[in-house]
Amino acid sequence: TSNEPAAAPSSAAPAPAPAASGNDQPGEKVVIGFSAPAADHGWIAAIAKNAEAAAKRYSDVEFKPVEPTNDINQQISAVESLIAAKVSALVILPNDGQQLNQVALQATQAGIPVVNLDRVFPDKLAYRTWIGGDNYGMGVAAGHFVGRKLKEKGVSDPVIVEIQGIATLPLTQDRSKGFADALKTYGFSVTAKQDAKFTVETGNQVATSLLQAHKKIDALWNHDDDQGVGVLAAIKEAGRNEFVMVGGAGSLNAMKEIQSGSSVLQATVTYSPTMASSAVRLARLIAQGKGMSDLVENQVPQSITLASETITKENVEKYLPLGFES
Amino acid sequence: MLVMRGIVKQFPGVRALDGVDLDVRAGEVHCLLGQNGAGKSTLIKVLAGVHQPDEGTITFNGAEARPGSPIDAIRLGFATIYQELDLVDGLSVAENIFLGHEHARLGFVDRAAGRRAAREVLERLGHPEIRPNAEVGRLPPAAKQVVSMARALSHDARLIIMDEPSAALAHDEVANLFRIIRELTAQGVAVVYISHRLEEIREIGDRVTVLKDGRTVAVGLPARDTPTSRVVSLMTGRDVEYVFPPRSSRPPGEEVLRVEGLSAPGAFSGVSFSVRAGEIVGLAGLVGSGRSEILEAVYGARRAAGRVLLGGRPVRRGVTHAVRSGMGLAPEERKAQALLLDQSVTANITLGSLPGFARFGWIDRGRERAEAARLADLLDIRPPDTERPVRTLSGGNQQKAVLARWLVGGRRLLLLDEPTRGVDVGARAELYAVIRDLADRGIAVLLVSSEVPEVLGLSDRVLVLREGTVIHEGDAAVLDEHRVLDMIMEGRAA
Amino acid sequence: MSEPTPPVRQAAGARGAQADAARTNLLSGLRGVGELRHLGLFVALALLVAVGLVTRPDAFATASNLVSVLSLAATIGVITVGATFVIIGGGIDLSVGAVMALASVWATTLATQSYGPVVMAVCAVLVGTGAGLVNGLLIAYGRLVPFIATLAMLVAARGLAQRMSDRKTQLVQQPDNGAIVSLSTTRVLGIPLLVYVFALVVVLGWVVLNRTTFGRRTYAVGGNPEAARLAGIDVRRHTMLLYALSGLCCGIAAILIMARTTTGSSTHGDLYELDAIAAVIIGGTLLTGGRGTIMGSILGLLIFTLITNLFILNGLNTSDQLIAKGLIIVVAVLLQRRNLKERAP
Amino acid sequence: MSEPTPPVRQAAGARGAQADAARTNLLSGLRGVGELRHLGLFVALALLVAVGLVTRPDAFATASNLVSVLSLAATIGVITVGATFVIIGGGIDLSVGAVMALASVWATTLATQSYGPVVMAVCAVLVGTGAGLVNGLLIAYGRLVPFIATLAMLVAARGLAQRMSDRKTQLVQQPDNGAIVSLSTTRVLGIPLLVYVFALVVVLGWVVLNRTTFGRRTYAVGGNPEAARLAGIDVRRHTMLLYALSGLCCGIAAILIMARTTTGSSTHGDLYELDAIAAVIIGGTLLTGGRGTIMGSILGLLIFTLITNLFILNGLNTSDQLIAKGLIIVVAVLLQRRNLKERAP
Ligand SMILES: Nc1ncnc2c1ncn2[C@@H]1O[C@H](COP(=O)(O)OP(=O)(O)OP(=O)(O)O)[C@@H](O)[C@H]1O
Ligand SMILES: Nc1ncnc2c1ncn2[C@@H]1O[C@H](COP(=O)(O)OP(=O)(O)OP(=O)(O)O)[C@@H](O)[C@H]1O
Ligand SMILES: [Mg+2]
Ligand SMILES: [Mg+2]
Repeated sequence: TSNEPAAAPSSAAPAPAPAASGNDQPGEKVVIGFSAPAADHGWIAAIAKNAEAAAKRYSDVEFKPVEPTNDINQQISAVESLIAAKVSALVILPNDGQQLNQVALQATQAGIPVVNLDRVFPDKLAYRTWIGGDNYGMGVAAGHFVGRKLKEKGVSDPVIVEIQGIATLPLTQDRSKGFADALKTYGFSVTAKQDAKFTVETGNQVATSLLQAHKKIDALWNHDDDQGVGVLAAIKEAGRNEFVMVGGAGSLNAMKEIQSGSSVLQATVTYSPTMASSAVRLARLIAQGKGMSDLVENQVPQSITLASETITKENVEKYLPLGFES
Repeated sequence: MLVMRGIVKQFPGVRALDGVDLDVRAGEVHCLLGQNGAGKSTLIKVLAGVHQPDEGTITFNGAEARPGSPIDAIRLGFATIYQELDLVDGLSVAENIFLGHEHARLGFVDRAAGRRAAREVLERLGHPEIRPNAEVGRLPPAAKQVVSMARALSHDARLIIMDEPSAALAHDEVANLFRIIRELTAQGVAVVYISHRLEEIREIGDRVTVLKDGRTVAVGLPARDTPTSRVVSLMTGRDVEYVFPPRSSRPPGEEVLRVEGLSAPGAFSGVSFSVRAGEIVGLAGLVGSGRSEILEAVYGARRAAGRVLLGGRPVRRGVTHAVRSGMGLAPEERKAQALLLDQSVTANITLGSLPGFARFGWIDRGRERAEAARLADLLDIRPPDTERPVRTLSGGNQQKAVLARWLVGGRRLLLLDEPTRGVDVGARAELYAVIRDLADRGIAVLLVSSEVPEVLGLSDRVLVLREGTVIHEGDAAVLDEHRVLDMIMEGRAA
Repeated sequence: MSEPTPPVRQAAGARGAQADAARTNLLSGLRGVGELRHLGLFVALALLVAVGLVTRPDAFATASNLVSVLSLAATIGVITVGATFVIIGGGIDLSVGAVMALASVWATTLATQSYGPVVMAVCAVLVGTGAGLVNGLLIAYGRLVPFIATLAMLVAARGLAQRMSDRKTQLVQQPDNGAIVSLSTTRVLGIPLLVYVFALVVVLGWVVLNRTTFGRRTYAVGGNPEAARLAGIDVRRHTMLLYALSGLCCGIAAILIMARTTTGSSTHGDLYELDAIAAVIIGGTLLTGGRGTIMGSILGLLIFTLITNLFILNGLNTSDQLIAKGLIIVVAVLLQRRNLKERAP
Repeated sequence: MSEPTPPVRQAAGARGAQADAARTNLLSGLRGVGELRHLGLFVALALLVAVGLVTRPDAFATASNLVSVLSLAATIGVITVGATFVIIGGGIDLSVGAVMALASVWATTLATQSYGPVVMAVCAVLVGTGAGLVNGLLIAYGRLVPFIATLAMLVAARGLAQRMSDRKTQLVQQPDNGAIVSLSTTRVLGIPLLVYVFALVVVLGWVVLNRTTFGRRTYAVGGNPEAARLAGIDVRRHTMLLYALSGLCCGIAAILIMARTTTGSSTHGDLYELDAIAAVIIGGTLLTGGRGTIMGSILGLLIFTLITNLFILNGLNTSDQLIAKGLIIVVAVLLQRRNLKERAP
């Protein structure tokens, strides 16, 4: 949240150690085009900011973002305009990988390397490198945390509730699948799930009714810490604290709740927007024909999946600097 | 009391008022006469603050008055009954009467007081049967007119302007209206009265001002002593014989319409009659006696029991079938029921017979325009520009456009509901001739009019209705106005 | 002829018979139609309640569930009251959700929050009313079509809210400004304060609409603006005030949403405009203006809220919810229609 | 009286003079007003173009940028044509985006795709028309308020689309069904085929609205349904056909969106209803029906599309874009208003 009195450090990743092989040294000038959905959500906003901040670090990068939009048709146009502008590399976080596939393919065919961020294009010909979070892994991490907690308490036949993000996104479906699969290893299953829409208000609305539907809950996984603010408000309003709640993504706010130790929110599983910084760096390297200096290979790998980590009271200190403001 | 000098009002493309003078004295009924489109309504709208004049001065009781809005006019003490009904359908009678000057304390409406006051005004107007709580949208046109009058009376006005208040009223109601007007003038209130019915002018008017083409052609003529022919020639600029066209000498042709046992609960019952080709049949009756509803039932626009046969064959229910089988209805409320105000005169005229101008759905616009222009010319629609939106025509010319719709060829039966409402004398004579001419060409006509002389003069045969039943049927030539009035008022069959 | 002629009265009397019969059902004229309409809505509500009782006997009819339905309805309910005025007045306000979002963001900036909860609430109300006033000015004096003017406001208010908040969710700082949040957490007689606020707005709205000149004139302005003007009503000023009133309601709603979510955010109130308008119309108000009731709108809204509540209680997924919601809307309105007199074809 | 009487004719001639003078200004009646209106839109478009030329002289006026503006406008443009008919006919269709989504999903199910591109296209069109027909039946014969009926369809169609697609995005299978995609990728004279489809729909829409009995009746039904009914028009049937026509346009738009995105998805066309209605209204069509032009709607839409394009070219951020967009809408409409004669206050 933006109005924390002790203004949090920029949500951009902290300056990492310089790359070993001098990859940070200025090289050939490159223009990096960037297209993402509209920033009406803390996580997406952090993506856009991180990308821009990463680009600013390099004197040899000209950053060219286009209008973020939630309309596929417009995002296609936006990417088309970047292709027409003949940028050196493209970083695309598509609204929907399937739907942007065609235009990404066009870019690749026009000789512009595409770094696919987060939501994947189905066609491997459409992009040079994919970097993103592990949605399935996120569900798995949340599932394990819940499973372990409930086993510790010795609950049998627990009521487990899941509040999803936007139901029509493949990432939502991956998260839910990972969650269910992990729970299965403990012999548990999800009792009820509902989708909110990634906003505080919808999170609040869905949680309000779900709490009515289930008078006693053992565990609740909320896919997204942005909507989590609303979910937590609903929980407090209903005066409920009998269950364990797990968040998703890793916002600063969620981390602070975890840190306080008095909240039902005991953990969150990361899906870090720092991936955008990495994506811009990769695009630069690819455009300049460099590789990743810690790897043996001379070229940037074809895909990079970030691990989803579980933040709890124990390790939250370490993650606080990475938390994004929702 | 009121003096208007050199009033000019320009509309896009039309100089509606071109230097009009008007003098109204306290306590008189000042009549405003003129053909359709002469500028009468425009003049009174200038007075009511609806339009701002481009030139000219208005003085009221010696002081310069320039109503910039209806509120100003009301504050000056002008109350207006507009030609086109100006009521809010969703509100009750009482709320309509006191709209804008509600009985209220600190913004809170005192509804009981409003109802009481409304009942008083309505009683004064002779209509205690109109409930103050009734929703205005559900009232018949005549009752709406009464509510409009009640609203004007509810203001403590020093000048009351009435734009064709009698057009929607029947004979007895008009008498009622006159009684009120006399009461008002006795109290020193001045009344500006517009009507196309010259006999009314003679009865109620004190002085007459005549407008023609936006100019005053006569000021302050004595209403009772000026011969009708002079008034008419002032209005029209020519001599019009205010007579009905001669009835056809030929015997009527075969039966076109046959109605058997037509009944609709609460409106009319057991109505049977027939109309032959070349015959004009008139329906006479009081307002609310069910005449309009009979026309609508025949036309298939209203549910009713009984049979309707056209040319010996039953008509399938529904207006579409009625029109396809050759009927046409000119309804009584032209704005609400007949006109597309934003569309051109041409589009309005051809609306009922579009397929006749089209091939495979494609409209032949040349033919359409030519036909519309022919009819506009025939009925003397002014201005004669048929591409102009109907909204910009005066009331009477709008009425002519409605009639013109069914004069496009191919009709076998015309149902005319108050066809001359708001039409000036000159045009009226022409309309009569047109209607008679249509009949002579073999079309059957069923006519409703609240003006008994019109029904008698134009029809071949008359049906007299009372409370939804036919109480008399007979040759129009042998009836006279008094007998018909007796029948419809007292229920005495001749 | 100072006495009305007997035939006229008689004729009216005869035809009056059926009307009188009808009147025993109806209270009077317009309001009668209103109640008849509401009957259909009550039937629809009753059906939904019955479904709730059958499918989730344990969870549905509990006091806490009903309270939570009312809490959910409160925010948009307040907005619906304003929307009812605007729509009866012949307009439409698409900007309600965005204006509420803007008000919530403005009221939760650090600067505003530093003055405490009262200033925050006043700020929300002023921002809402101000935005409404701008709508009203554009529509009444700039003669913009309401649809376009308020659509422009929707877009611009969301943009401004995003700018102000830097696209972040702004937390209400507790405990300093906890008074705002306590609207949602403090209960009197087991009912959160914000439900009382909602009830108060509804009652005030009803009184203004039905018992004041402002309300009567709203019907006139919507039903026949030309007639209203001729009757000496300042139609433009009135129109402007209607939009300001709608904005005021958005401001109040912003306070409630801050209380419920403990945040101000540019994403609040997404698509409220459609929900509010739908509730108003299901409640029997005509989009063409001149007719309608507050009661109907609120019943319409409760139907919507109850549908969602039932779905979640029964664990239906969103897709099925959407399909069912579409069908239920149609059935509810058809039910309502059955209760109205058939017009001639 | 087969010949008009001489005095009448004479009089008509004399009075004709002033009218003729008027006619020289206006081309002809309503259409004259229409063109006058469009002048305002053209001015607004010209201003936007000027802004484009000044801010991005390199990128704006290129053929490829103009083509991409048109491609972007094509999908919603086709829908706007249908929406223009519905709105002139006195109705409103909120379901356009959802129906397009449903049609795109239905046409891209594996079962449909197995029959090849022609069947896919036919399927999209049939689904669209079918949904429109349901709207039309509910509104014309079920007497539901258009706003509610089509809102219900919006909700239900999205739900159904989600169900059919299992909430996944369905790819158009290439090369088998590449013919669909080639609408977007194949260019004739440098212009993608789908722009031609768009142009064809606009021209057909214009012809139907202005040159056929169907179009004429649409104005009548929207302008005064009672008058239309009494003039023998089957108002209900016509109303039903209007919604079917709108559905048909959604079906065609579904083909275009499949071509552009190579997918069918339940998320396609989100909020198209607002954009389409806004374009229609900016184009001078009244929401109350009875007035309006296809040209106006298309110009309105192009203004919207151009605004977005300019923003993309100039790299404005979303929040500023939204604020600017709100202001531009207001200014565009005010410009248009300036060109209209002032009506009496
Ligand atoms: N709003 C307007 N815009 C353009 N022209 C108008 C408008 N109102 C009236 N006119 C024109 O002004 C002239 C005078 O019309 P007005 O309504 O005053 O006639 P009138 O004398 O009342 O006729 P009638 O007896 O038919 O009611 C007509 O030519 C009419 O077409
Ligand atoms: N829409 C309506 N709602 C309620 N009652 C109506 C309605 N229309 C007509 N009536 C009733 O039916 C009666 C018959 O009306 P109708 O219009 O047929 O009378 P009419 O003889 O044609 O009189 P007018 O000269 O006013 O046309 C009216 O007095 C009225 O009470
Ligand atoms: Mg007049
Ligand atoms: Mg009648």
